[in-house]
Amino acid sequence: MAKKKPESKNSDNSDAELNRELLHSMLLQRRFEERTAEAYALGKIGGFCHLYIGQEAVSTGSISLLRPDDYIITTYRDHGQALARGMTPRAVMSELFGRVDGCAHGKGGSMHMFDKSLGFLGGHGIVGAHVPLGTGVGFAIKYRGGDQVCVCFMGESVVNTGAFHEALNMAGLWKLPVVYVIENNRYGMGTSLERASAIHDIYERGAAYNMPRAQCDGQDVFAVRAAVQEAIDRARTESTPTLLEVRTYRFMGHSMSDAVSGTYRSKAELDEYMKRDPIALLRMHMHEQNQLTDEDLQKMDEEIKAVCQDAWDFADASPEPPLEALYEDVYVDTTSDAITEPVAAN
Amino acid sequence: MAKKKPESKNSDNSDAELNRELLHSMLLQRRFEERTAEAYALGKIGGFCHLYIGQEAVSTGSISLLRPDDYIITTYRDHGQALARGMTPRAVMSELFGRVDGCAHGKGGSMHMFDKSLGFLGGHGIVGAHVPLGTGVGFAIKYRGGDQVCVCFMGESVVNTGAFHEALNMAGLWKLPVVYVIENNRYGMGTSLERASAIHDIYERGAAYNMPRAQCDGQDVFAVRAAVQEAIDRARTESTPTLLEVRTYRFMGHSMSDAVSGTYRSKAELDEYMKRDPIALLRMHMHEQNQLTDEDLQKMDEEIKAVCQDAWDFADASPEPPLEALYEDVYVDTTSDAITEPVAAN
Amino acid sequence: MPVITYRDALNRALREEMQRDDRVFLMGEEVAVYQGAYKVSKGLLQEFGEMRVVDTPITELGFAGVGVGAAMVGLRPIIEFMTWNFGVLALDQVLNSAAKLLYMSGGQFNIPIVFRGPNGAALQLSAQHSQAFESWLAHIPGVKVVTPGTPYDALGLLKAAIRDDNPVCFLEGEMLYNTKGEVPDEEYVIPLGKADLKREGSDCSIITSGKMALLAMTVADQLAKENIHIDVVDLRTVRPMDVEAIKTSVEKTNRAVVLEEGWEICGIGTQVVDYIQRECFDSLDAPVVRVHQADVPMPYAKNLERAAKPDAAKTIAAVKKVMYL
Amino acid sequence: MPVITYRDALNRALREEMQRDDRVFLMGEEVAVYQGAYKVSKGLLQEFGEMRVVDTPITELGFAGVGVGAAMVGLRPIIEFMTWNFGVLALDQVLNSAAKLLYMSGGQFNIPIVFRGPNGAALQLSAQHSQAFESWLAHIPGVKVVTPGTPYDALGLLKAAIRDDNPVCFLEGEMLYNTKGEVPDEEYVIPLGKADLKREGSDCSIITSGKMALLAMTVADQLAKENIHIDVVDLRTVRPMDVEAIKTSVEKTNRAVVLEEGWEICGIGTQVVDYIQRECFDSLDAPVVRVHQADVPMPYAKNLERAAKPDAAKTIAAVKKVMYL
Ligand SMILES: Cc1ncc(C[n+]2csc(CCOP(=O)(O)OP(=O)(O)O)c2C)c(N)n1
Ligand SMILES: Cc1ncc(C[n+]2csc(CCOP(=O)(O)OP(=O)(O)O)c2C)c(N)n1
Ligand SMILES: [Mg+2]
Ligand SMILES: [Mg+2]
Repeated sequence: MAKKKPESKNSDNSDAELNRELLHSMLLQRRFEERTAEAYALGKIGGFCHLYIGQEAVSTGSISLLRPDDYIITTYRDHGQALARGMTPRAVMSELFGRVDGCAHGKGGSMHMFDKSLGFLGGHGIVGAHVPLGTGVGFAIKYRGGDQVCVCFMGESVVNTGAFHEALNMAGLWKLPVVYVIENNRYGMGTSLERASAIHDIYERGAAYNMPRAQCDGQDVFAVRAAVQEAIDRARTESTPTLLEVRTYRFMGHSMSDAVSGTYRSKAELDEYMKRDPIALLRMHMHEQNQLTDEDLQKMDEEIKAVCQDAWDFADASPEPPLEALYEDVYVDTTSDAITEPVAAN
Repeated sequence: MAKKKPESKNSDNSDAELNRELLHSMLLQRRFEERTAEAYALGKIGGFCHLYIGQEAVSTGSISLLRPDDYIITTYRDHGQALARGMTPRAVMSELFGRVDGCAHGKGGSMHMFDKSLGFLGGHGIVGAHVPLGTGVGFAIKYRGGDQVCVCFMGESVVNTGAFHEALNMAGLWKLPVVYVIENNRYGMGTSLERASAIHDIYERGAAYNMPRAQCDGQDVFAVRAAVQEAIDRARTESTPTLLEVRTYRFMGHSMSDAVSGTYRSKAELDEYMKRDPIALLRMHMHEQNQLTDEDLQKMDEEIKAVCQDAWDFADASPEPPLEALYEDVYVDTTSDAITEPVAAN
Repeated sequence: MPVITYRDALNRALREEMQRDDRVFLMGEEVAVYQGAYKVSKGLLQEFGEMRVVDTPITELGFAGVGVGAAMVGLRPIIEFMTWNFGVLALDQVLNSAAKLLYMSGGQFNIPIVFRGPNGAALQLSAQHSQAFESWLAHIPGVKVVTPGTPYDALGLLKAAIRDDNPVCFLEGEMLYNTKGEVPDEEYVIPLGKADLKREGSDCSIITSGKMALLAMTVADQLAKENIHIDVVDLRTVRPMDVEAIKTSVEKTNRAVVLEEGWEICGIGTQVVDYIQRECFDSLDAPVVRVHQADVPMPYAKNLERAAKPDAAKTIAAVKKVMYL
Repeated sequence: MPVITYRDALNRALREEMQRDDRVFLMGEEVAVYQGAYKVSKGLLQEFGEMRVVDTPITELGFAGVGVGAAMVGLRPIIEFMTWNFGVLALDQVLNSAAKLLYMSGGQFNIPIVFRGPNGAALQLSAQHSQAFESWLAHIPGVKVVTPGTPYDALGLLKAAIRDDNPVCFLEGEMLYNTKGEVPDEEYVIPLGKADLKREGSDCSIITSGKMALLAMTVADQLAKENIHIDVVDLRTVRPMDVEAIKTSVEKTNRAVVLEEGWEICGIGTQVVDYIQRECFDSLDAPVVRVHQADVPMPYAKNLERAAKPDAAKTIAAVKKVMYL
C-alpha cells in the first residue's frame, strides 16, 4: 500500500513534441464540445448531454499513457475520453446527431460512446454501474494472463454507490489490473462532495480495500500523467489496482439543462476555478519553455476548428439510421450450433 | 473519531446480580437452540434455520445495555437476540413451529422474528438489506429529536455488500444514533473473511465513513458490554454512529443443512474456538468470584430447561394459522379517508 | 377552475401533506438544495427545513432502505427516485422489505411509504433512461402502483398515496411535468384503485393509464371525427386494478385496445388482457389488440425512437383492427 | 438410458462446456470451495482451478457486473446466484448492462453470459426466499430466459445457454435438484426457444414451464384415469416463447389452462394468455384459466404455504372449469 514517488519519464514536462500532442488532444476536446453545445442549442442533438469542458487534462493525461490494447470504460460524460482515445470527431459528432455514421450507429447518443476497435467500452448511464464492468475487464485480463490495464473513469459521486464498493473490494481482494480514476469535480449534479460523502479525501476510501491510492491535481496534465503512470505500472507489472482521486472542476453545468452557476455554486467560485483552465496552464508552460509560439497555437486552433466543422458537416449529412435498425442488435444471431469447435481463451 | 477507553460501570464484572442475569440470558439462548436443533431434526421446524450457539455473549452483552424504547434489527440468525430482548421462548418456539401463537403468527419463521412492542424490528433474510433499515431507524430517532439508539447486528460478510456501504456513508454523513455491531464469526457460509474481504480488520471500514470504530472480544460478555456501552453513549448523547467489530465464532454449521466442520473449516479449528465458550467463560468468572455455586448453576439450568420444554409443549399445542390468514396482512386496510386530522410527529 | 401544471399539482400535494402531518418527509437525490431534478420539490426545503427535505448521496438502494426503516418506526417517508430507471437499484428494498414486512411480521409492521419519480421515456434519453416499470412493480403483492396522467389526478392520487398506510409506488411521467389541466383550489383526494372514464363511447374501449391516457384521449378525439366513439378507461392505479371498470367498458363496446408505454412481454397490458378474456369472454367481438413500445431497448436516434414508441397512428390502427375496419 | 439427477445434469453441462471452451468460467457465492450451495458445481474447482471457478464475496450487483465486463472483452462467464431472490440485487446489471449493451453500442458488444441459479419456492423458506422471477426477466428485450423442468432439459438447455452469444437467464428449481430422469450419455444440445410437448391429449392444453411441468404431467396422468386427455406444453424457454407450439396445442384442444409458479399480476402466464387470445381467438371454447401462486408474499407456516402454491387439485379444478365439467 506504499505510495511511490513519481519518477517515471512520463511526468517529464520538457518534451516539446509530446506537449504539442497533449495540447492538441485537449484543445480538440474543448473545441469539439463548444460546437456540441451549439448543436444542442440548435436541436441537432437531443436527450441528456454532459460536457467535459474544464476536465480535459484528466482524459488526455491518462489516456496518453495507454497502449492500443488497453481498455477504457467511463460514464455518460464521455465525449472527452472518446476523442482522447482517438475516436474521430466525425464518429462522435454523428453519434451525437443520432446518425448512422455515429460510433454506435445512432443508437447510443451522447451518453453511450463505444468503439470496440479502440478498447473503448462506453459510455454508461447508471451512476456506479460501470465500475463492476471495469473490474470485470481487469478480471478478464488477469484470467488470460495478459499485461493490459483497464482505466475506469468516474465522477466523485460514484464512491458513494454500492456498486463501487462491491467492485473495489473484489479488485483489492483479487489484485486486478485496474486503474480507478475518480474525476473529482466537486459536484454530482447540484450536490457538493461535502454534502454527499462522510469523508472528503475520497481516495482514502481505497484503504477499505487494501488498495494503493493517491490524489493529484487534475488541471495539470503533467500531474495527472505522473500519478496515472505510477498506477499503470503497478497494474501492468504487479497486477495491482489503484484508486486515484484527480481533483478537477467542470466549467459548464451538469448537463445542457443545468445553469452554469447559481443554485448550488456561486459565480465567484466558478471564476476562481476557471483561472486554472487546464489548457491555459499547459499553453503557458509551453510558452515559458519556448515550445509554442502564438502562431503555432493559432494554427493548431484553426486546424482543430476546421476538423470540428468537418465533423459537424459530416454528421449533418450522415443519414438517419434506417428504420429496420430498430429491431437489429437486440440479439446476435448465433445459435448454439454455430460453435462446433473448442476455442482457447488465450 | 477518537476511541475512548472503556470506563463505564457496565464494564464492571463484579456485580453478582447482573452477572446472574447475563448468565441466565446466555444459557436460555443455548438451551433453547439445543431444543431447536432437536425439533428441526424431528421435522417440527422447516425451512432455513441458523443457530446462534457460540455467539451468545454478543446478543446478551449488547442488549443488556438497552432501554425498553431502543430498537434492535438483525439478520436471519435472530433467535438469540429475540430471546435476549425478552421475547418469550413460547413466542419464538411457536414461530419456529409455524403456529398461530408465534411472534409473527407463523408467517415469518426462523429468519423473521418480530416484536413491535419490544422494538424488535426483525429478522431479515437478504444479506445486507437490513443495514439501511437500521440506518433509517436512526434517522427517525434523530428526526423526532429522541435519545433512543438503534442497534443493528450483522454478520461479517455484510461489510462487503453495497447496502452496507451506502447506509454507513449516510449514517456517518448525517450522524445518526446507530450502533452497527458486526458479529465477526469468521465465516459467511463456507467463505472465510480472508477470502471475501480485501482487509481483515474490518472495523477499519469505519474510517471510510468518518465513523468511530472499535474491535472487541465477542466471547467475553464483559468486553462486549464495555465496547457497546461506549457506542451507545456516543449515539445517545452525541447522535454519533459506531462501527463495532465483535470477534466471535459459531459453534454450529451455517444452517441446519451445513456440517459443523469439514469442507471449509477443520475440526481442530472448531475445537480450538470452542474452548472459549462464552457461557463457560462467564461461569468460570463467577465461580472465581464466588458468585455462583454448582448448585446455583444446576438449578438455573434446570429452570431454563423447563422453560424450554414448556415452550416446546406450548408451540406443539398451538394451532396452525387459520387458512384465511393466507390473504391477511398483505395490505393494511386503512384508506386515505381514515385519516382526517393532522398528526404531529413528536 | 384554475389551470396548473402536473409539476405544480405534485408540488402542491407534497406541500399540503407535509403541512398536514409532520411525520411526512421527502428524501432523494437533489430534492432539497437543487429543488428537485425536475423541480417537483421546489420551495419545500425553504418551507420545511433540511430534516424534512433531505438530499441524499447517490445510493438508491440505501436511501430506499432508510425510508423503509423510518417507516417501520412511525414516520411516513416519500422517497423520490430521480427516475425509476435508477429505482431499479432499490428494487430489493421495495420488493423484499417494503412489500413483505407487514406479512412477514404477522401484521405488526405496516410500511406507509411512497416511492415516487418519473417513469418511462422522455425524448432521446436512450436505452438506460427510458424505461417503464409498471408491470414489474404491479407484479408485487404488498405494494400499490399509481400512474397519474393529468394534473388533477396527480394531485388527488399523490395525496391518497401519502395517506395510505401501505407502500405505494407512484409513477410520474417525465414528459408530463409541463402539461396543464384544471385543478380545483379546494382540497380533494382520489381513492387509489379507481379508474376514470376519460372519454365515453360505445364502439371500442381503450384501456390505458398514465401518460398513455393523454394519447388515448387524442386518439378518441381524432376518431370521433370519423364517427368512431371510444371509451377511454384510464386505470390511474394499476395495482389494485379496477377490474369492474374494465368489465363495464368492454361489455358496452365489445372491443378493446390495450395501450401501454412499456415493453410487450409481460407488460402491464397482459394483465388487462387476462382480465378481459376472463371477465368478458362472451362479450368480445374480436381479440384484444395491444399497443406498446417496440420490443427493443430504446434507441437514441430521433427517428428510431419515434418508431419505437406507441403513438396515435399505431393506436388508431389497433382500434380499426379490433373493429375489423 | 442412464438415469441421473437434475443436479448432476447441470453439473455435467457445466463441466463439458468448461472443457470445451476455456473462455467459460463459473463465478458466484460458494461455487468453489464449498462446491456450490446446492452442490451443482461439485468437483469443478478441483478440475478447473480457482481462476475458472471463483468464489465471490456477497455482492450480487458487483459480481454480476464483473461478469458483464469480462464478457465485453471476450470471456464467457456463468454467474451463479445462490438463488434468484438475491439476484434481484443485480437486476440493474442484467437489465441495463447485459441486455442493453449490444443495442446501445450499435451492435459492437454482445454479452455471452449466463446468469443462473434456483428460482421459486422450496419448502417453508418464507417470503424473502421463495420468489419466481420469470416474468420480470422475460419482460426484458435482450435476454433469453430458460426454465428447465427435467434433467434432460436441464443439461441440453444449459449447454445451449452457455454457447449462446447473448445473455441468458437460467432459472433452476431448488426443489428439482434431487429429481431424476433419463439422460443419454451422448452429447446433445437443446435449442433455446423450443417448447416440448410433454404429454399428448386432445381435451385441454396445459401451458407451463419449469418445475410446473412436472406438476402438469402428474395432473395429466391423474386426469387420464378420468378419461380426460391433456396436452402438456412445456415451454422450457419463456423468452423467446414458442408461440407456434402454444397455437398448435390450443387449436387442437380448444381449451387452455396456464400453469405458473409465481404471482398472478403480470405473471408469465399473462403473456401466454395474450398469445392465446390473439392467435387462437376463434378456436377457444372457454376463457383461459390461470393457476398460480396466491397473490401474497410466501408464508412460512406449512399449511399456509401449501395453500399458497399451485398444486394438482387447483390445476385439475382449472382443467374442469375450462371444460365446463
Ligand atoms: C444510479 C443513478 N442515480 C442517479 C442518476 C442521475 N445522475 C446522473 S449524473 C449524476 C451525478 C453524478 O455525479 P458525479 O459522479 O460526480 O459525476 P459528474 O457528473 O460530476 O461527472 C446523477 C445523480 C443516475 N444516472 N444513476
Ligand atoms: C444478498 C444475499 N446473498 C446471499 C444470501 C445467502 N446467504 C445467507 S447467509 C449467507 C452468509 C452470511 O454470512 P455472515 O454475514 O458472515 O453471517 P453469519 O451467517 O456468519 O451469521 C449467505 C451467503 C443471502 N441471504 N442474501
Ligand atoms: Mg462530480
Ligand atoms: Mg459470519
